[in-house]
Amino acid sequence: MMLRGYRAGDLELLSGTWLSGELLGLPLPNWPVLAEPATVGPPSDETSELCVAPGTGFVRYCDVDWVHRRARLEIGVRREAVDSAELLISAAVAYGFRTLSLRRVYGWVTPATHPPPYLCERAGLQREATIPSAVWFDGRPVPREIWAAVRRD
Amino acid sequence: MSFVTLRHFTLDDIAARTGLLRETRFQANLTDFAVSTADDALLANQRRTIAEEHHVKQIFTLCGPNDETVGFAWITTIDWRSQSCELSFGVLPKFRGGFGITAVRAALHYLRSELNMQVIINQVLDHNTMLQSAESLAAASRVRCEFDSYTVGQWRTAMFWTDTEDDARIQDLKVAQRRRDLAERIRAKANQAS
Amino acid sequence: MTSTVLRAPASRPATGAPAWSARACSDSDYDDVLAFFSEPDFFFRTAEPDTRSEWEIRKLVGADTRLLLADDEPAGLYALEGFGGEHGCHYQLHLRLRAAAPNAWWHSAFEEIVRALTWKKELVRLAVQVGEFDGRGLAFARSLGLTEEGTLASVVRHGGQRYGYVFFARIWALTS
Amino acid sequence: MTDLERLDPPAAAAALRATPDGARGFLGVDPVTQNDMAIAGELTRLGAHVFRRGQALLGFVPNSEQPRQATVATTSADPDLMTEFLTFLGSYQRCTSYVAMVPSGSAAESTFNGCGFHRTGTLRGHRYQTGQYQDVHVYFATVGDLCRS
Repeated sequence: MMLRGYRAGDLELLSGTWLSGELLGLPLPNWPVLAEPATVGPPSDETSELCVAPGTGFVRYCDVDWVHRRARLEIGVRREAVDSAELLISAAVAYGFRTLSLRRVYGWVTPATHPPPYLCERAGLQREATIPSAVWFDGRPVPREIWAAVRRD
Repeated sequence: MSFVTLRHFTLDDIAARTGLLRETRFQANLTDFAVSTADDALLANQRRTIAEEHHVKQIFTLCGPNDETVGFAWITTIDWRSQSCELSFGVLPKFRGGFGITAVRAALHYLRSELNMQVIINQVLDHNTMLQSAESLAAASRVRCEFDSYTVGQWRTAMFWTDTEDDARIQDLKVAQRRRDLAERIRAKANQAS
Repeated sequence: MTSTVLRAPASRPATGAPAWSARACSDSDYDDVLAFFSEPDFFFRTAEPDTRSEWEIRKLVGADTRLLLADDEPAGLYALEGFGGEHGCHYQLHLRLRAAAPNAWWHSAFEEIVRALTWKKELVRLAVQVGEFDGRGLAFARSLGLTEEGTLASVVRHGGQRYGYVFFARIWALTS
Repeated sequence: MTDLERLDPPAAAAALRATPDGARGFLGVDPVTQNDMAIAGELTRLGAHVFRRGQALLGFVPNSEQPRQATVATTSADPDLMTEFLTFLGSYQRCTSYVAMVPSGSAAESTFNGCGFHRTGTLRGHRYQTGQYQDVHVYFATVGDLCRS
């Protein structure tokens, strides 16, 4: 899957009905009609890097730390492109390691959103930690997991 | 060879570094822009570097054994993604001759073990043999740029080379080997004496 | 001093060369500029052009870059960056044409840029740095007969590998 | 817990730098690789609050996705001091749970174990320091887990 640099014309890819900050930003069912969609700001400085897969979604590396060679990864997938989510997350990890030459890519996964379990594993991510009541979701605090891929070199 | 440590450059260090930037030997060797730059501009530049430019430029103060300032080091052309940067430094006049090599080694060690840099770019103007003889400079340099700059009345040729990880390992091995040889000689002398 | 005195080129550009013109990049030019950077080898001040986002491209272009037009069609970018003190007359040239531009255009663009620069300013040293991964850039620099001053090894990553930058320059005889 | 002195970001940065080695990784900042202005900027960006109590520094960052939870840090190995700080957060921030990101092998591990936190995971090679990548352990406690000081 080809990732390319963000252009102003890609703005509408940056918002959708996924849980904000999530590693696997998949559109969630029964999003309250009056609830704001999650939105991600366009890239504007060195603290984050964002690339786009046209028609599918975006991959975003936030809290990029060049000393520790790590970044927190978020992806956002369009409703029509959910079946490309696996390609997008794998492309995101590969881009982080190969082009940004990061050593570690990690992110939040919220089990209460029922993400497909194999998606992260297939992209080389492993669960490292669980933090109870770490995010408010659908009326209550729910646990959040930290998944990560570490480059073997 | 005395011990040199690095700490971050602060507002209180600006006066000492400004003095160095204005010192003729320094200007001949690195750059003489300071001559034509007013005090407040030099002050403002260095303040901005401390406050806002961590991503593109960082300055460090080199301290001698009892923490007195012996000079400054700074990194520019920082490519965080490629883990490479250019290292420049200047030793204060009264400390020249004693601290050069140790200061470079302390700076290189810090860049690798704390800032996670892997490739360090060195630039020296060819007449500047403060640290290395002309021969070793010629041997180390990989790029030779004629008419690179005109400082204190002369055209200068700039020499560039990079220190990579394995250069560092080789360097460390050499230092370790010299220590072992030294220890060996001391032991041998001690055995003769006893 | 190994300088070759640059003869003023013929007044009419060599045959096959387009009519060159240039202007600062205005907002209306940015669609073309962004299109350039979507080409994977448009190495203009970056080793990873096609994944740079819009804000970063605007920063790379900055105020000193000019849009090059061939027969009024956007063809590439160039910038002349002063190095060291003004009295050193040392400039670094960043020149990039889009992939579709014929190789010959690089030559005539370079000649016109130098002619414009030396029209109003003394030039002593003009430097060009090309990544070892940039086949097209290396071919252009070598075909110009610039002096190859060496390679600064392993300083940049591209496509997961480490490469060096090759330094080229041309020196002008001191006239003043 | 009245003698907690609140430090604004510049003062916090200076205090962290003055702490002998206790401050590397405190709420994610590092006085060795960041100068005071960079630390103050980072603390502000995080929305962090830093306090001084005697020689010790204590800090917290509210979890914007779940404000009843805070990430906490300390430069002291004294668990009772941390327990007092968490009680303070309970009453002034209505915190009901706490998270700590503790570099593997650092003194703070015993502090958090000592006041009722338990480890819920390890971030592999999360930090680079003195030439090596080191793991960071994730510690967690609810207000109920805290030992009665």
